[in-house]
Amino acid sequence: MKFFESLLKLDRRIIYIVVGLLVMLPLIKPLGLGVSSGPRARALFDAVDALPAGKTVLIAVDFDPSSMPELYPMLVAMMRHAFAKDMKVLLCGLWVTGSGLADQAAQTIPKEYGKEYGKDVVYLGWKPGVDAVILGMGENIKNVYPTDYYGHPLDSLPMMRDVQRLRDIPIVFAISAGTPGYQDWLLYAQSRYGMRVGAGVTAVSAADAYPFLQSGQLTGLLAGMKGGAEYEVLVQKAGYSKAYMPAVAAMDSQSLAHVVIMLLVIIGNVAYFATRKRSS
Amino acid sequence: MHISHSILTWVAAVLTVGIFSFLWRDNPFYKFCEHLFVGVSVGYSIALTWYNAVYPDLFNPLFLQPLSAVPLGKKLLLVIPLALGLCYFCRFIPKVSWAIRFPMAFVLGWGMGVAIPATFQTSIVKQIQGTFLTPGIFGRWDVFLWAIISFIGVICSVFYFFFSKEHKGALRVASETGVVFLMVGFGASFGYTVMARMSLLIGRFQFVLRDWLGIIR
Amino acid sequence: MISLLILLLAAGQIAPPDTGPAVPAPPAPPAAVRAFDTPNDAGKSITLRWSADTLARSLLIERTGPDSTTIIATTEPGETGYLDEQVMDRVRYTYRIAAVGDGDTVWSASTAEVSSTPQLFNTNRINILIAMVIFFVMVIYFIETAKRGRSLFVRRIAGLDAVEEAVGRATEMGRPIVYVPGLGSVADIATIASLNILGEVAKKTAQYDSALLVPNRDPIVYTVAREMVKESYTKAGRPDAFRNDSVFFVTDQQFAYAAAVDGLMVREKPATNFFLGMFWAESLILAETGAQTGAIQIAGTDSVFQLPFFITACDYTLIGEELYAASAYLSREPLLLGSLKGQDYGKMIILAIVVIGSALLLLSRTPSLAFFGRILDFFNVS
Amino acid sequence: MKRNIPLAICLLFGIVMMVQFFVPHPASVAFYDLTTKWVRIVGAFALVLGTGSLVLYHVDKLQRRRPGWYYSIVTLAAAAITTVIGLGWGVKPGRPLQDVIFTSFLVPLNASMFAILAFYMASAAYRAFRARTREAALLLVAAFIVMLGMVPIGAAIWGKLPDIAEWVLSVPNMAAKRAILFGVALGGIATALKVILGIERGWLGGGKQ
Repeated sequence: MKFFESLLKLDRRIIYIVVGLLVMLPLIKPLGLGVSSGPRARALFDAVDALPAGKTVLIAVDFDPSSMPELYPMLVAMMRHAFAKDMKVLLCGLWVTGSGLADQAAQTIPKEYGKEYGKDVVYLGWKPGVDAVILGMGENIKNVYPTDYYGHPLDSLPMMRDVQRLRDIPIVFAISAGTPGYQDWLLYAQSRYGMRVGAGVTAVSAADAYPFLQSGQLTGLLAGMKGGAEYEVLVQKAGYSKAYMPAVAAMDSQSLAHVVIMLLVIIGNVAYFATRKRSS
Repeated sequence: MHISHSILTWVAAVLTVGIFSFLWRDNPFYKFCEHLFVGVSVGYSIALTWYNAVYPDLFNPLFLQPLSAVPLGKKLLLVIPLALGLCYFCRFIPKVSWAIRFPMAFVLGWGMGVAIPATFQTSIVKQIQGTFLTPGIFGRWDVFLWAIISFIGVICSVFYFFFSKEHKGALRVASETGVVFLMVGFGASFGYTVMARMSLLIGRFQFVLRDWLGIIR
Repeated sequence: MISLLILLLAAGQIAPPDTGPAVPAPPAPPAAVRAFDTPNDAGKSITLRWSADTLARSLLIERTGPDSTTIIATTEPGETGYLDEQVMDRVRYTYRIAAVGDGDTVWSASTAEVSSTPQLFNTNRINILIAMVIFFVMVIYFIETAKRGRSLFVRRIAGLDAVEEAVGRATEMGRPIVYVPGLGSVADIATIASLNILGEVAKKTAQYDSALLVPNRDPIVYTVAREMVKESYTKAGRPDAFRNDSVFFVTDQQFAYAAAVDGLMVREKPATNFFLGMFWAESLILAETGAQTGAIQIAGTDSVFQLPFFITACDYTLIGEELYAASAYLSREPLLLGSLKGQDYGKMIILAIVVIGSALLLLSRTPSLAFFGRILDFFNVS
Repeated sequence: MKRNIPLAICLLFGIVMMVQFFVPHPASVAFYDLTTKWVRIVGAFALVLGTGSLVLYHVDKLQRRRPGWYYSIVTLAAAAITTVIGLGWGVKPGRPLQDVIFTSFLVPLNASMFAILAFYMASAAYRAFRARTREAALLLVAAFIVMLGMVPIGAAIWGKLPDIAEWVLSVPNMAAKRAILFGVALGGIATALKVILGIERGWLGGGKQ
């Protein structure tokens, strides 16, 4: 029984070290616990994969740095998928705090596929107003964005010649950490311009998105880091990318972290009940 | 392993390590970061409040704009929120500290007046609609079963919250089942919160390992 | 939540992708063209509806005003409606719609005259008005009956019976009670409920003469809490026992406040901790540290995300509405008991609607009773 | 005077805003927009009040040289510098307040504070989460199912686990949340009504007539 008592008095810092290591190690050397791609991630992947080369995919970066761990890998994976299929990527955003992230992606990912800014990828930037922005883009993108994030007039960008308004874009992948987000793209882009909408959301708000899946309005859904990892695996299995997959590595850490929490609860309860039985 | 050269990444990394040092022991490095955090967040909200609310809605129209742009009527209207806002400062003057009740009365009254219909709309009428059993449930056996279970779950859980009757007989059975649903519901949100917090921790480690130390690509 | 429903309704109107080449035959003019003032709006808007079974390349919409006739929009053939928001109120307009084929344009008959006006009552929200009236009448009725002295029963709430025992325990052990009124502002319902309970707990600490510590995060809640405790000590006949530094402001930064209260609990080793009110992510820091110091912990919040931590880490937890009922339970004050009774009847009505409504909706499967299906629409929100 | 006028203001705005909800007329919409701006302005002053009490607290700590007074310099300096940068160069993206202060100070500090909670959760899981009561045990079992179902390791243990976790989230969890929502909504509305009608006067701060 002495063992259980000492177990109860275990210093918190030992627990912190154990958790810290178990979460950090898989990031350095991924264990590859295998990420099985669920139906929702596959539905989005198939919808994008079926698009012919040359088509443009619109990605809405509607999140800020604080939800970056869960949502940024989705942005990267979708861009890699589009570029590998010689498709073009148009970036925009309804969150002012997301501009830095979209800019970072627009500068780094195209290089991996030898793609050129203005020809294969354009970042429009942020504009205030949610319905005004989406409805405006529906009529004519240039009304809302006369110039892109870097100040180039839209007419000077070759890619924008065959993308005048939302009807020219088959699908929008709205990555949202809250509102404004995918619900606005559904409310304005889909019901008025018939655009297909795929959504990427944080794990906490995934449950709210399920009704839109059942009703068929959402073409696919990536939920939290797991959703990002599923899409990364799909992109890699299709041979579109061999790069390091941050979400997949993170899923190993997430798995270990969950297991550690459960073991701690079990051990804690066993020690608690053992000492209580002895003392009562 | 190529460490980052950007000052800003170093600042972010040092602050991250500073906050995490609290896990080992409360120490001056943590206290510095915590007090810095308090100061920066206060300054940030002041700047945002000025540019998003005070300047565009009060200062500019009331003081800067000429009468041609903002008619006298509008300016007088703006004096009301200004006066109410200034009442907050009476809290520091003991004799008139009761004047703080005027802005509180306005904010509370307005807030409650807006909240009541909105709460009826989203938390009651819409939720009732969502709880109805509709003919659609007769589709598949599992859809039917889950619809019945959640229907019973809602009703029993509401019975748990009954206050004006002793929980005896049928009411006791209902509230006991209600507790089961409540606890499973809380367990689910507990599981979710664990996942959300762990993702943030993983995000911090990815920042430290990739952007700062460059150990992972 | 509202937009959730609009989106689900919008599901049915996804315009089918336009396929198939236009047939060269001249398109038939759009039929059943109707124009009416858009209901339940702030005016300046007229809605057009038509049934476009033509195979035209596009449709033209023409408006004839008192002084001008202009074509205001061209739309896709699949469209069957248009919202004209460039109109003035109380001005008479007529509309015509044309189907544009390969070579020719065929106009429909023009609509009757119509003018736009703002409405004074939004008929879509009649269901909310009914719900409000019913609930208000009930709450006020029960408050009045309570005022006339009829005693109202309140069921036992485990956490609150422990308050008496907890305060007694603190006195025997000669250790203080820490009461955290939550991190919310005075506009939050949970904070108002918590401040009322603080008043009751303060009366007991005055009677038992045990020490009470109330750290605050919101400057306004701090002033209200101080008044509450001072008033309770005078009501309990012990104005002298009230110590000025028992209720104090710490900081309004969430995690700095949590760290400060943790330090307080570890130093003072209180016999009982109360965590009642609005809590966010810091609830776990408080509950876990409190559990270490061996104090009895009574928690209560309406935040669904924080309740799991309180339930596992504390001895007693008031779940959501139990926190609101606590002040009525402790004070036995007729006004509070009355409104509690009103809430219970509100819940009964909701359950009745849900059960009866479901039964009727399920019956609506049989063709003869199909009209029951419209019950669902009555609960639409917009 | 000190109590009746505030109560009257509270009653007036409470009733008017409730009625406004049902009136789509442009005048009513204009009134709503006007008063929303007022609430934001008055709220801004409340922020100044909160900051005032914070600054007074730290200045007092500084003057009295109470233990840890030098940290108060850090808070006051950080607040002053950030306010100057914010007011001086504006809050739009691309300006120093967003690019430097927000991205390199606030985001890491905030994220780290939240990430610390993951460690607290681990230590709390060990030291405080006891299946003391039947309810707490039920809660922990449901938590295990959801936690395992949400990560690949769960699917590796048993193929059906993710579906069960999905079920727990969409059936019992949804039912419980909806029931709590009814109760909290009615409780909140009753309390709000009592504040508007002046029955609930706690916010007046008791005491003085």
